[in-house]
Amino acid sequence: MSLELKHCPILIAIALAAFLVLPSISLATEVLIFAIIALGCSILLGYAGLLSFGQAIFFGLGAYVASLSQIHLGVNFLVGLLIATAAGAIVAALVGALAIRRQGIYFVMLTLAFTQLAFFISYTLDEWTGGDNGLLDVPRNSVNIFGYEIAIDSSEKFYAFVAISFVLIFLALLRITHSQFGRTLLAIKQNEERATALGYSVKWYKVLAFVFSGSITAYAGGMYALFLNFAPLSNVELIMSEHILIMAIIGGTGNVYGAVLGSLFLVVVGDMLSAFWERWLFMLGGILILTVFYMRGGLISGLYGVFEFLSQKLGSASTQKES
Amino acid sequence: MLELNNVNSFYDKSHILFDVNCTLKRGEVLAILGRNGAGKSTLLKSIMGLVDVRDGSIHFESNELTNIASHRIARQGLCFVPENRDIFEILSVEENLYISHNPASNWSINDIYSLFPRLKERRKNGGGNLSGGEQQMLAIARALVNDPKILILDEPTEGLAPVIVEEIEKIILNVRSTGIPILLVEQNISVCRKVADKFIVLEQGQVVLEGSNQDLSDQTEKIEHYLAV
Amino acid sequence: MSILTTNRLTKRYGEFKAVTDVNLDVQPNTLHAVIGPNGAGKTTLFHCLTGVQRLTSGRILFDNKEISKLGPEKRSSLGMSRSFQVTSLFLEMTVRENLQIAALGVSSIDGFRFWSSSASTVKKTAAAVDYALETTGFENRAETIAGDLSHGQQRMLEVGMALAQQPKLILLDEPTSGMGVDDIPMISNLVRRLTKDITVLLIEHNMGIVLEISDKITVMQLGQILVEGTPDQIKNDQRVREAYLGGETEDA
Amino acid sequence: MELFFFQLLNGLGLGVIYFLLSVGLTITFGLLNFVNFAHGAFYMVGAYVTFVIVSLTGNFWLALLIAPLVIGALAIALEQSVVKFSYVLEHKYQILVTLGVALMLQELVIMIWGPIGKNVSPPSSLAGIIEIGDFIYPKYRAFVITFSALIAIVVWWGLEKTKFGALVRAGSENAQMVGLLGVNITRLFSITFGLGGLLAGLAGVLAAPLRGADPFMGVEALGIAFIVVVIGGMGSFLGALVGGLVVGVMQSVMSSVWPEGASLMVYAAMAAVILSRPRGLFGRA
Amino acid sequence: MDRRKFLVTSTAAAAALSLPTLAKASGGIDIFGLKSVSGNFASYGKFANQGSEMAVEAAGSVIGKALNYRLLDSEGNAGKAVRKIKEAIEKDNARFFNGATLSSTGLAVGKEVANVGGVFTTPVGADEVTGSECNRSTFRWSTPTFGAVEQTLRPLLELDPSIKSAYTITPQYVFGEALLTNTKNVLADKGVEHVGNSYHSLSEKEFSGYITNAAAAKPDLLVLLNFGGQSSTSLRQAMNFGLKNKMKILVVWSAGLDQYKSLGSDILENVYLGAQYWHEVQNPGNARFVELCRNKYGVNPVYPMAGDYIGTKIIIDAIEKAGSDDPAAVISAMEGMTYEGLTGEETIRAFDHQAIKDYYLLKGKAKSAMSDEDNFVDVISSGKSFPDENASLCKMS
Repeated sequence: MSLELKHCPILIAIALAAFLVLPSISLATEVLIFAIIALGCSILLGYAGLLSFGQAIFFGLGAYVASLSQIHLGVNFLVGLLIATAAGAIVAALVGALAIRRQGIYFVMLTLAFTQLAFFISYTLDEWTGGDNGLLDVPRNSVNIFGYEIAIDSSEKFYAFVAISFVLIFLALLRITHSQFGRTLLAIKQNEERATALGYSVKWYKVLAFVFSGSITAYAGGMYALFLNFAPLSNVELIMSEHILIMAIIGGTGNVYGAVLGSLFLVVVGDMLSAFWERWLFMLGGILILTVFYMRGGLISGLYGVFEFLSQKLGSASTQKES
Repeated sequence: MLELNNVNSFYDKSHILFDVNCTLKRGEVLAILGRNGAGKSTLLKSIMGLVDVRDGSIHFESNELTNIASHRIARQGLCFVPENRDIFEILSVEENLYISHNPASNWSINDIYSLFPRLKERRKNGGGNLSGGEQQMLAIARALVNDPKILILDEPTEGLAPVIVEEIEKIILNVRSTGIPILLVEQNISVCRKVADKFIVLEQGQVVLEGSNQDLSDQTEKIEHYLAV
Repeated sequence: MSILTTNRLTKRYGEFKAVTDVNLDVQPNTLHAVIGPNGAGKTTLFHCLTGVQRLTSGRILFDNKEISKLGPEKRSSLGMSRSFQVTSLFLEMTVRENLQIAALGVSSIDGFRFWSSSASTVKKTAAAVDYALETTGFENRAETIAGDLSHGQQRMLEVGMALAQQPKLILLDEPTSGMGVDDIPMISNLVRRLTKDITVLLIEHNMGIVLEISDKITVMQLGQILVEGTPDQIKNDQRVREAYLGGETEDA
Repeated sequence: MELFFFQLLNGLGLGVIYFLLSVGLTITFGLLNFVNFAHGAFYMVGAYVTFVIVSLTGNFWLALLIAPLVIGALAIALEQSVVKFSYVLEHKYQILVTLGVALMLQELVIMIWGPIGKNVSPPSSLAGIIEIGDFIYPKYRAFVITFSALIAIVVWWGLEKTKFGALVRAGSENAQMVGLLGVNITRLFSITFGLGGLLAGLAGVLAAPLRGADPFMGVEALGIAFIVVVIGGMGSFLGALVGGLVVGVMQSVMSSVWPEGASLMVYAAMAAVILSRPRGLFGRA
Repeated sequence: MDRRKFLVTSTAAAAALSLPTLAKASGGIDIFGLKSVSGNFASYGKFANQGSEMAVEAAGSVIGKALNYRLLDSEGNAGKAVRKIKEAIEKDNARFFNGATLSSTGLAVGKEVANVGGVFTTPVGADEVTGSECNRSTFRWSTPTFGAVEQTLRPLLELDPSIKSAYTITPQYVFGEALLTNTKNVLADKGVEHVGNSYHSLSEKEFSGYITNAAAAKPDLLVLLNFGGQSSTSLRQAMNFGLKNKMKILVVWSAGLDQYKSLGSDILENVYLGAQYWHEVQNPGNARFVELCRNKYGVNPVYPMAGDYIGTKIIIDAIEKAGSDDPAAVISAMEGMTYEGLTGEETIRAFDHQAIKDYYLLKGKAKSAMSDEDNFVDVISSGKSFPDENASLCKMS
């Protein structure tokens, strides 16, 4: 319980700050959605130690399923998102169960191949997905609860919905990462052979990590489609997987707040830089290299470092008192 | 020629060798004895630059070898035959010799073939297809064609049939007769008696006993105490 | 009644016979040691017993159950745990966490609890962890990060992790390897104490320890059992002496 | 049936280029255990250097001579400045580092030459076609096949028959032992990495007249190179050759049978190989 | 608490990072250009951006209000594009948009702009923009696939009656299918046998297999229905295979000058090319534009420049005509508007918002015959062909 109490205000503050500080609601919405997506990637990379190029599969899947279930089944947006989440969990279990049969580079190549296959399937099933044109006119069917109609028809309301989702998902993930499951994943990441010898069925832990990662990512993908009223084919491209990975890594994968920073960095800094330096991806490449060599913990660890330094310099007395 | 002064070696955080001293002169065979885990292999690896020497120094002739890259140590003529032989399995016997061959060496590949007729027979075979004895011969041969100034052997007779052990003893004596000194890690005392000029015994990383060839016979009891059950 | 028996256990790698027809018989609450010169097949035997490697032929019975085909994680849940020859810890975790993970591995379902905080799960393991902390003497260092321990301490923790699983049988693979001289008695005392509650199968190079603390010793050579007996019998056996000092040997 | 035969032949032509593209990747993996996601970028820069040389001198042959050397030098420079520090890292970190390098090279190329692709004409002596009955085949492609086959033989000879090649093979088995024979392993590594880059650059030179030079060709090439290498077996020369030919023929034949599934098939094939035979067709266990 | 402090610090940092929103020019009219300047379609976006910029600069002001041009970088990603459009609408109350490179972007942005009743002009290829997915806000300058085929294949077949058979190479997705259907209709109409078609995937870069198929079918004419990089590569490889000497080749949807520059006249000579725009066409509107472009950038305009120049200019003209910057009024003004375009006099149809303009059939010429370095082609024919109202799928609400 204390865990949620501690982090809840921080997360709400982040959601509020994004709303107040960022230049537009849409940008804030995108930042939070991608923060969730980066978090989905962090579970795999930071906790299970799996570098997967498959996140675009779940992202795209979530977008399509949330959209199509609303269009064809007429369900409301919440149910649509839940169906998307379930679909994400199922597909992630399948993809995960196959991919984790191999390790290292072979694991990476498998996830890469699966993303290409997913792209091909989405592109071929254009009756459903709109193919290259993308799936247009994605609705946000309102929810009717006991006669109360809840709609997310304005960008403010939609942001509120995304922000609530963000807070809840982050809290849930905090809980998961601080659970015995989270600790076991970390143990497996550190020493897989030892974990096996201790009696852990490492395979199922990894699959479950995939399921969490896939369902969260699919949920966020669904929100992204609702946000844009549109589900482009580019959601399922390999480059999307690559961007999600870069976001998670630059932000820092060992800490849930790293995902927020990664998303903030890639979305907002990308926005700013692309306006006056078209080739800003050059810098991104450099930052990626530097992160791997000098700041494996990502921006978040850098930020903690700076903060620690500051608190030592400025408020050493008060820190001592508190600790 | 080779001189170790108070060598202290570490594997990561573990201190393995404590103040080891020894010297090797031209034409000498120095046997290093000791139980498993006593630090014998670590001593050889320290000389070859494969483990971290934190204190002390290793000199070859007048050159300092302490903590320099292994290939530079090897180029000075310290030729190492590791315990598990490390034959390149995907290379043929001839290729194993060829990549090591140094034109300055006293042994050409043909000399090796006359020294080891077995290797000539199997010259086209993959290194992975050799028997243990053949692998050991190839490992020694590979060191010989590399123009050794010092030959360093890590348990060359381990797990080999008596006939082969005898052959290896002959090779060691043969090499010694050319003036090349040999550093030999060995658990088989009878081999040491035949080939070694002097010996040291390591116990838990320290030199606990040293002596001449004669002492190997005279102090059998004492040595066996350190080595066996 | 024996706790662990092997029946003609054989492991081949292609042509190479690493272990041939080994019949082992470990009695409960004893300290049984396996020794032998390099290449005798001790480590392969160990891997077969822990399930890291599959047998070529033969059977392994543990507590009267056939376990020859079970994976390592199944064996540990039956009450058989092991330490590693090369230190194998969760280096970024504290001593306590290492032991907790080890303790929970036995009933591996707890590891899947992703909703309740780890604290509640960990409570269940408190007794086992405390036992391990106490037995290995880590009470005062429980919150130290495993990676910061000295090598000898890491070896102790290695054994502690096996203990935290509260096994019936514990397999120790060279617990003293790479340990400083001063630390060795610590381990040997620990191992000796263990046999009060459990059975220990020890693979060890350090002859001094083996002779001092074992109840029964199996000497292996070239993949086969050479001699078996009490420390005194082994000490005076000529074949063992030859195996170690090099006399009659065969081409591998 | 006849068409099928043509497609087969054409596929072999594609396959040898794929081989050239992949062989450097597989050798560096074998020796250095290094996963290079920047390998495709060498190919791309190779095509651009060709463009520069051809537009300055009008001489393709000069480009064929110089461009691979330039790329080899570039590869060695990268190895010295970035790559060698990541040998000790896990594969996943190597992937991230080289991904960053590839991104930087791609953007650098756009900064210098702009985002629009460049055309490179085949040398005039190879501009025509060869007709065999109904089958037509460009002379330049025929040259590429012959030349690549020749390079394949040279690479094979270099790996199998020279001391350097034997050292590379020995190093992929046990680099430390090679060092103990007095060989400077770090230098062996960087030379091999350079040669791997050189071969990718050479593939870029040969591909330039076929498909022009554009900034995004590296990403595409990387995908193919990994498919080839994984199918053939990481680290295996023979694997790269057979894998290249298999992928080339598969793509070419698929273009008659089920064209829209061509790229699907190669990825599916790769996944199937990894799952059923993780070491590929010829990889060492 | 560490974390609370951390939060405060990071919020402050975030606040410091957020740049002050650019103050909106008072009373001015903002025109937003959606261009992919970074990312994978940068080749297009850079020029498209220059085109819009030129149109705004040339006009300077309209109905007494200053014009401002604002760039939105779509990063070559349809999702990003839609978000940036939303953002501009929210933050800057944006109503006037031009651009989009990808059909998917064009379609989705059109919907977004229509939600707020704004104006969006686009040159994208997808027929749906003025067909099944048309809306009140979206206007399209490019000729649809129907017109592209009618104005290239039909005149070519009329010009050269010796063509008795044709083979097509088609990218397999909506746009390619549309071109293929129209091509089949014209071939059937003209009694030319369609001896075969090869589909290829959207990501294909190696066409030798398809070209071998085409060569084996021995047609008199090879029709390439792909576009952009794929048409360049397939054309280049068809040349390598010597197909030019065996058959006529028509690229129905070529990208114009920038593509020709990268291919070179060796490849283009005697190839037939369909194009939306050609800078050498003589008419007052184009003359002005070419002059503008040469003065500003010292080069001849390429298609992306032209498409977004005219798309932007139409908006400005319509504001002028409406005498108001109220989007609804501008839309009404634009519907049925006739103006001096880049292909001569152009009209925007009211019922589907399609600009009625010329499409060109060009023929590559020999290097020796080129009068300047951009004189790659001769214009063989030109004209306007559009599906009529009955055939249109557009149901505008």
